[in-house]
Amino acid sequence: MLVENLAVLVLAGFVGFAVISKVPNTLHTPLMSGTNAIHGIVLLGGLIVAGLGAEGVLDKVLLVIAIAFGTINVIGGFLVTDRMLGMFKNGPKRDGSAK
Amino acid sequence: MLVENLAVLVLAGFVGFAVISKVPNTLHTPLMSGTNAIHGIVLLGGLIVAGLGAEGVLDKVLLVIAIAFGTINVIGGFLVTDRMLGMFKNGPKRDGSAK
Amino acid sequence: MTANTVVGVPKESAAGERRVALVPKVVERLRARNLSVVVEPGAGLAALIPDDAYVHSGATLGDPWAADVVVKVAPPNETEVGALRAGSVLIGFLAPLTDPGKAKALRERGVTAFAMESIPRISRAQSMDALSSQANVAGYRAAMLAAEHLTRFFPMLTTAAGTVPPAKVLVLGVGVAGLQALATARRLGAHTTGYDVRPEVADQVRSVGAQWLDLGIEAAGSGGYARALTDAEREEQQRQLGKAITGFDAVITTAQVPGRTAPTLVTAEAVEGMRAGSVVVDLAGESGGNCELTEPGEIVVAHSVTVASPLNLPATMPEHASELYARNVQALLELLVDADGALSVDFTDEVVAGACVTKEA
Amino acid sequence: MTANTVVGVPKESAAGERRVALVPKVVERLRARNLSVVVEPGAGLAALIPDDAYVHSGATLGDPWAADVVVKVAPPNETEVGALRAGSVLIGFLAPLTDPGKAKALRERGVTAFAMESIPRISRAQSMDALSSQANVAGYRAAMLAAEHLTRFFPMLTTAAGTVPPAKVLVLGVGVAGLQALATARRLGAHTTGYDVRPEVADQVRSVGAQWLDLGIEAAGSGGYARALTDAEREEQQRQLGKAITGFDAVITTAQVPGRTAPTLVTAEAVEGMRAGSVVVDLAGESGGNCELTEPGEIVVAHSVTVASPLNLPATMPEHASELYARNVQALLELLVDADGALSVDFTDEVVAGACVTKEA
Amino acid sequence: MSRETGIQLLYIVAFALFIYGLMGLTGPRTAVRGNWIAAAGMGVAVVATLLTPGLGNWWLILLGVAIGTAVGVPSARQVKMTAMPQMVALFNGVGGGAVALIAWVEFRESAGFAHAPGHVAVASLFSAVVGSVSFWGSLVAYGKLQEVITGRPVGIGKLQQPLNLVLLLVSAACAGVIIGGGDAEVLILGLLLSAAALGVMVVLPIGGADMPVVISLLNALTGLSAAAMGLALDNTALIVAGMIVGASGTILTNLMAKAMNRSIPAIVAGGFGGGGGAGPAASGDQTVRRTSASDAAVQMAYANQVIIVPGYGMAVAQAQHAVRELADMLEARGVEVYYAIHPVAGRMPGHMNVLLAEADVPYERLKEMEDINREFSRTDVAVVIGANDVTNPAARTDPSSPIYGMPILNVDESRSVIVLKRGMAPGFAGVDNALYFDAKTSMLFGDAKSSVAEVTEELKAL
Amino acid sequence: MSRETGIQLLYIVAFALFIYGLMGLTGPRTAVRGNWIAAAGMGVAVVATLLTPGLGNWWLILLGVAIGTAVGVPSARQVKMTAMPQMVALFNGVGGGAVALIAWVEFRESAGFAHAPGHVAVASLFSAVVGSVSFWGSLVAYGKLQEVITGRPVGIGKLQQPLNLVLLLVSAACAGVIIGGGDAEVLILGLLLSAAALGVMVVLPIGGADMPVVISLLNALTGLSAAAMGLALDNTALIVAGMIVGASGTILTNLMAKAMNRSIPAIVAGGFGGGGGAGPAASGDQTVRRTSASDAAVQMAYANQVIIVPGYGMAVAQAQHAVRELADMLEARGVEVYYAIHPVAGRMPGHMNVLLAEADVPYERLKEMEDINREFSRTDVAVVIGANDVTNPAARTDPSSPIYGMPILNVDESRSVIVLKRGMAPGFAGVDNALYFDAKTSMLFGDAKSSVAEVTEELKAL
Ligand SMILES: NC(=O)c1ccc[n+]([C@@H]2O[C@H](COP(=O)([O-])OP(=O)(O)OC[C@H]3O[C@@H](n4cnc5c(N)ncnc54)[C@H](OP(=O)(O)O)[C@@H]3O)[C@@H](O)[C@H]2O)c1
Ligand SMILES: NC(=O)c1ccc[n+]([C@@H]2O[C@H](COP(=O)([O-])OP(=O)(O)OC[C@H]3O[C@@H](n4cnc5c(N)ncnc54)[C@H](OP(=O)(O)O)[C@@H]3O)[C@@H](O)[C@H]2O)c1
Ligand SMILES: NC(=O)c1ccc[n+]([C@@H]2O[C@H](COP(=O)([O-])OP(=O)(O)OC[C@H]3O[C@@H](n4cnc5c(N)ncnc54)[C@H](O)[C@@H]3O)[C@@H](O)[C@H]2O)c1
Ligand SMILES: NC(=O)c1ccc[n+]([C@@H]2O[C@H](COP(=O)([O-])OP(=O)(O)OC[C@H]3O[C@@H](n4cnc5c(N)ncnc54)[C@H](O)[C@@H]3O)[C@@H](O)[C@H]2O)c1
Repeated sequence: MLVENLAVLVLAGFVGFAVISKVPNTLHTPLMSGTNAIHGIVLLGGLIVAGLGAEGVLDKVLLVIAIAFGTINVIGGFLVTDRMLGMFKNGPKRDGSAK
Repeated sequence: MLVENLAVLVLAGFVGFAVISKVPNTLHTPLMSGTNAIHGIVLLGGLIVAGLGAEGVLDKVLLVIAIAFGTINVIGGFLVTDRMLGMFKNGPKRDGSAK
Repeated sequence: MTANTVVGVPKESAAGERRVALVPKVVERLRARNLSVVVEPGAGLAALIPDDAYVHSGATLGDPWAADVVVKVAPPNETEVGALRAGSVLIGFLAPLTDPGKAKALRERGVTAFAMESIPRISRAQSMDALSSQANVAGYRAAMLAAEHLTRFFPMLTTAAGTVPPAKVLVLGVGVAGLQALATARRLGAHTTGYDVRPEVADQVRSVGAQWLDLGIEAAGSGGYARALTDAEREEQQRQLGKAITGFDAVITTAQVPGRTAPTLVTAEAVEGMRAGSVVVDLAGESGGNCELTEPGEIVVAHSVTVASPLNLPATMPEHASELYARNVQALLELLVDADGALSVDFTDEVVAGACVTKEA
Repeated sequence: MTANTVVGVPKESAAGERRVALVPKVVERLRARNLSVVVEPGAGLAALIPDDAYVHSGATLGDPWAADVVVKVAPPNETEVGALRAGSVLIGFLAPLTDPGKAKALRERGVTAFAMESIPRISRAQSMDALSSQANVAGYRAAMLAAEHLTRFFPMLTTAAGTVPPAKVLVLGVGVAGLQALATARRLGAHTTGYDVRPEVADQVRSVGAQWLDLGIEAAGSGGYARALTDAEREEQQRQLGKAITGFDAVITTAQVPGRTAPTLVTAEAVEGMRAGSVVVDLAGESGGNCELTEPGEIVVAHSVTVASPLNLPATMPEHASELYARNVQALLELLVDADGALSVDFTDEVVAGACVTKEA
Repeated sequence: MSRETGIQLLYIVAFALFIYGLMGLTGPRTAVRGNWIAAAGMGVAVVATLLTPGLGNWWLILLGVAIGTAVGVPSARQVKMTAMPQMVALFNGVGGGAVALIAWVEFRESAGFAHAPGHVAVASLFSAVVGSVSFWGSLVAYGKLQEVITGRPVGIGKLQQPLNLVLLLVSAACAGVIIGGGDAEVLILGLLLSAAALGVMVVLPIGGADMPVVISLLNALTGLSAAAMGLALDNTALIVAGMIVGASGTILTNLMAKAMNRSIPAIVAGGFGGGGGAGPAASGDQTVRRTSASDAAVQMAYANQVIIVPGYGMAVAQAQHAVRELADMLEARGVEVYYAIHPVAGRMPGHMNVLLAEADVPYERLKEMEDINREFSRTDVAVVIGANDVTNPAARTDPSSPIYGMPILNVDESRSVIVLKRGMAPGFAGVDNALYFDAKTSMLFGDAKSSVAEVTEELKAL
Repeated sequence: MSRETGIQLLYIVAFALFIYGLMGLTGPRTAVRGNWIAAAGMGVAVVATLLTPGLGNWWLILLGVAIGTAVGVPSARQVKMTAMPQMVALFNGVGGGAVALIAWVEFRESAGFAHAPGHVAVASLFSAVVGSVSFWGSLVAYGKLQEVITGRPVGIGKLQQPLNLVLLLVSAACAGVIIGGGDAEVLILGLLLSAAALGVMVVLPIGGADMPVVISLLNALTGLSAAAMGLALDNTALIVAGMIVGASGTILTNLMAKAMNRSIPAIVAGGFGGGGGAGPAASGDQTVRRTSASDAAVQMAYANQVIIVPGYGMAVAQAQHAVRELADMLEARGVEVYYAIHPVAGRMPGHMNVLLAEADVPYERLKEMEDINREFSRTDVAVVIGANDVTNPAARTDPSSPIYGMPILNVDESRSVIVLKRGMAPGFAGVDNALYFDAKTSMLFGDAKSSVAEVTEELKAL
């Protein structure tokens, strides 16, 4: 199981590496924001740990915070990225007309 | 197990896709030859099936052929690719001197 | 014919003719082909080539008229025809189409004469094509002349004292000279436009960065030349050109149809329509001119427009014009002699046959 | 001073002066500034500007000498000084450094005179800088002149009759005129090189695609001008230039030091070293010339080298030269009048103070 | 198909969507769509997780999600454009915080990973350390950018590095003891706190100008911690997503650092100053904004109208052909391009005309000063190529300046200005140019010819 | 760490090497190294497999490997460069064959996959079908290229498509019955044979010119079959390697088809002809070789000396600035570039000089005919840009030609020639140019200006 997961890990690393090869500087910030939103996936960890049983009050409180954090990361991340990218759309409005 | 393998499969597909994005035409043939050599990995299948027990004579014969085929694919593939790429090396001999 | 043919280079006698038929560099090459060269003292002076330079390159100074082959630039005058030895060979511009009398005189004198302008314009003979080489010089000089007489700048200049727009230059008749004029004017920064009746010229005009003026009249003739226009076509052309010309600062005309008087492209009315200070340079003066107001060889100012019709522009740049002409002559000479330098003329050769205007009987 | 100042434009009287101090376009602008303009009949003719054009732009024809402000190009001759109204203003080139007598005569006449050449060369006054605008014309014409007198092509041309190498052009003294000469020669296809004693010029020379000839002599003066060289420097310069010049087909010289005779850069010996058919164009003729063989205003041929020293090149392109000059004059005039068009001269203004050579007592 | 298998398949779908979305994010054309594709992937992943058999504590989950949504949506919606970077830092930080908290809870629930396989403990503790560093580091970064904390580097000098090392060793030691069997809560708390201190200590000494790189680095770290958590929880979606972010984030950090002429080790070592990416010769305390060829390219590519202002520097660099090529490329994209020719640009009358004619620029594109000055306010980008004095607003505003009174090109009226020159040297008149310190001006330093060529190349890649 | 785990880790190392090697293969600089890195990965994978606990039948394995080596090494070493493509086809074919054979053996050993999980049977049978198609298809491709079989399309017309469909259905049906529980050997044989017939039938109707695309497609298929086998055998290395080849091979096939102006469906449908990528107007039966901008770029980039031969077409296209830029780029890479100026190139004396001077080409780079003609034999690439008559060897060899006797530029003496023109139209003299049909000439069709620009762009990407 661990080994299979390692295979997945390595492959995912290559994917990340191969995808971001050369991006224009202007996209650096939105791209950072986008990847930031993706690692909001930690929310899943919160869900699983909480869903499969958290007993103590402290644990519950911590988990609620963790889940809230994760949610903020996910939702906020995608929204902010979208807004950033919106700025680009204003520019190339005549994009269709250009060749 | 199957599902983990599927994850690996999908990721590997993305890697293949992301790596070969834009290659000069001149490298098409060596690249084809190189990937050709890589799928010579089927040799492993032959080794496993043979090594973990083949009983009938026919099976044995078939497996020897399969292993031979796989070996030809691997060795021939890499050698031919190297020879093809050798043709490129003749050209850029002054590459060091260029900026 | 004797081995080691002697080539004579006389001093040109025509007024304003500063060219010379051979230059020292070419003399050297002819010497290497086993030809002797006799140069009349002072032959190169007008082209600023001292006699020394000829001697240095292996020529001797002496009487060129006694030579086996006499090479000239301008057609020989009567005295010169008389000076030619019977049985000798003459090479030069001979104006066979416009001055047939000359050919007759030469024939009577017993001279074999080759006219540079009659060399067929085929690929193989391009190195002998003196019409092209001299038209090229003329085109360059024509553009310079237009720039000189224009009271305005050719290039656009944005300066603290205001912006000067680029001059608009129109070339009518875009053969070799016209193309070079377009290219030179554009180099100087002018906004250039070309016009011709041969439709294939459109691409050539664009190929020197100029615009093509399309009047919808096509009149391609044979051999890459234009044909004469019909009366109706001519009228239509003049009318349309008259309108178009108004907008230009300089008009350079080079339109010619071999053996005919030049077509009138720029009417007096059209000149009147031009802005004061504009210029017309008419290269077709020799055959009557493309402009109604042209007085061949003169510079006239009418309605504040300068109409210049220089007659022998190549002669105003004698050194290179002579050098290019000499190379043309050399190429022809090499066709006429064998490896030992003896004359051996093959009259079945397309080029030789085309160039020959009279043959020793 | 009365409102609606009248500006008078006389016909230029100097020999060969084809420029005129105001052109119709500028007359219009002055009219918009509430100035009246009186033009002497025929004032624009030499520049091919008909009287009609002036009238059309709002000027009246009449006696310009009665005007409040008289604008000229060349310095007034004695008669003209006499024709000036006492208390009037004169604007034009007045040669204050080389002809101080003129200023005296004007002062005696009671005229306030502004010399175009004395306007300080500061950023704000660039639009009045007639030295620059006319030097620009001169540089352009100088390059054309060199091309005209050279017996060779400027551009490189590979043709069926052989290849012609590009002409090599050297410009000595690279101020405004020199830079424009370099740029124009290069446009025509020449291989260009520049030389000056001010080291900052090296970059400027390169900025018009020319090469920099470095002789290691630096002599930057004040105000962007060069200082005069010491004797030792001069000798060294002449020696080195003499060697360098040999390789050039055309040399254009523009070296000047304000208020002094022009330095000799091209010795007779250097000219002798040049190839036959080469050209020297000396723009410093007015202050004695940069070439030892220069005869100001003349074209001399020595050792088969043409040495031309045109005296008033801008006048050879009268229309644009006048237009640019008129714009300079307009900018100065606008500084001298108030919004109503009344004269209101602020002698504390740096530009006004600099330009003023005499003031009505 | 079992429910488990179904969940796993959904996870595969989810990460495939992440990757596909991320591919989209690397190009300006597909970025918006890419972002939403990735978001869809996230939706799939969350749904899949909620399908996990035996999931309980729903009110807990709901509460967390509700709080998160309530906080996240409005803050993302309302944040000002200029405050985006610190927002990203904050979002990244809470992500790291979540990881750290989850690891903590896991520790508590499993009695110090008593019965879990070794790799689970290692992975969990790794995620705890990295998550905590990320959380606190991001908070500091946020504070700096929001100017709650000073933007200038704050450090303790030479002791910084040893201190950081000690903090790292403390957390590693805690982890070691836990893996070795320790289950005292103080261990995990010690680990989290020392990691927190480390995060603060590493980021504090870094100047505000370098913050974007730091945030990107912390982002990559949070990704890695997510991947580690995935290993601990045996969750493919977490592994893949975390690792992709870890890998791509690392590359991205590198690219960003390179674009800013910084090296990551140098940044992390805290050697850099607080100036906002100051130019080579910021005059006085004013700072100029540098830009890169690729940013300049994007700016021009998405403009409606670009005005090129050539000057003496273009002539010196003989960049006229390169400039023409750039303009052609822009025009091919539908951008309107004009050349503003100042009457005294260069060093001789008509200097720019001669050069631009040589490069065959059509006459119609050349505009005189009076005509073009009306256009600047309608122009998205003014590209000043080796011009200086002719764009200097001091000519309008400063009567003491030697160029006062000279008419100039009003480039400062355009929406943004990119200035190409080699350094901060003055022009012919020898005076400083306030234009360079204008907020909407960015400088692309270098020889004009090579800078223009670089921009052109970047344009082609867009 | 158990041996199993060790093996798995080695597999991970192996495919990481494959991927890393493949990344290298995509650039000319790193390709050779990339190939050997991938080969090293293969070595690791083989070693890992041989470590599998309980592996036996060593002599069988040894025999197979020995035979394979004995056959593979010499054939790879000795094959002529020109026969490389068919060699690749052959190697690909045997790979596919191996897969098919293994699936067959597995069928026999497991009594028709009686006790294996469903997905193992599915994957195995898929690999069997694809492997068989690949094997036989590759053999046909080999035969066509080696000219054992005719290069021209061989087909049965309209019935082709239905027949292929029937064959596909037959193998699918066999597979279905096997999965449903069938274990008769005839089933697997039927499957293999119908797949074999399918492979033959699909490739036979395709013309020789399209073979490279077909081989690439079969290559991708073999990759997929390897991945399927990996699923069946639960072998990560096989899955990853096979899938990478499958995916990258698909993209590559697409790229190749695009470069040749073909569509894959059209090729597979067998609609295309046998001409070797004929130009738009091959005169008579002679064929010309087309090239692409990127190939031209690679050719020039790796040359020592390039001679540019401009002609009237360059003037018409006003491509002088673009040509200058291309030359600059080549020179920056250390390539020696000259311009060969023919005395009558263009339409007026000095036509090329005027244009090249406008583009600011240094005079030293312009060479006259006599000087440059000595250079061609030492030149790697002559780039003919819109010139025609001045390069026509008929001027030397054909006394009946109107240009006979005109001195020409001996471009045909250089090692290779790239001709840029719009089509096959003749020049001023109106005669055909044998240069275009020369084996070492390749044609880049299109307007000279855009072609040159494309080549420049490709050069930058190298
Ligand atoms: N046109 C005329 O007739 C004339 C005549 C004489 C004087 N002037 C004066 O010249 C000035 C002209 O203004 P301008 O704006 O054109 O030029 P400028 O003010 O002189 O500025 C030119 C700028 O270009 C930069 N530069 C130089 N070489 C460069 C290169 N290779 N690459 C990139 N940048 C380079 C320099 O900055 P870096 O060193 O930092 O790169 C410099 O600041 C005015 O002050 C005008 O009054 C004009
Ligand atoms: N130099 C002179 O003084 C002079 C004067 C008159 C005649 N000539 C004659 O002109 C000829 C010159 O030879 P050359 O080799 O320079 O030219 P050429 O033989 O006329 O050939 C030019 C070629 O350029 C191609 N072309 C045209 N436009 C193009 C474009 N936009 N892009 C790409 N290719 C284009 C044409 O083929 P596609 O249409 O297929 O593209 C044509 O085959 C000689 O025969 C010479 O004798 C020369
Ligand atoms: N084959 C070769 O190698 C070769 C060599 C040199 C020239 N040529 C060709 O020969 C041709 C003639 O060149 P040229 O310079 O001797 O020509 P030219 O001097 O006889 O005439 C000049 C131009 O005037 C034009 N013209 C004539 N009548 C006109 C009218 N009514 N209106 C407008 N234009 C009119 C002609 O079309 C021609 O272009 C050109 O096409 C040239 O390309 C071919
Ligand atoms: N500030 C402005 O806006 C402005 C406007 C116009 C001109 N200028 C500057 O004024 C300066 C003078 O220009 P100009 O054209 O009036 O100069 P000029 O006519 O006085 O002199 C011409 C050139 O000759 C050079 N020279 C003098 N002695 C020499 C010698 N012995 N050898 C070689 N060269 C010698 C000078 O350096 C100068 O470059 C230039 O630098 C120009 O850029 C400035």
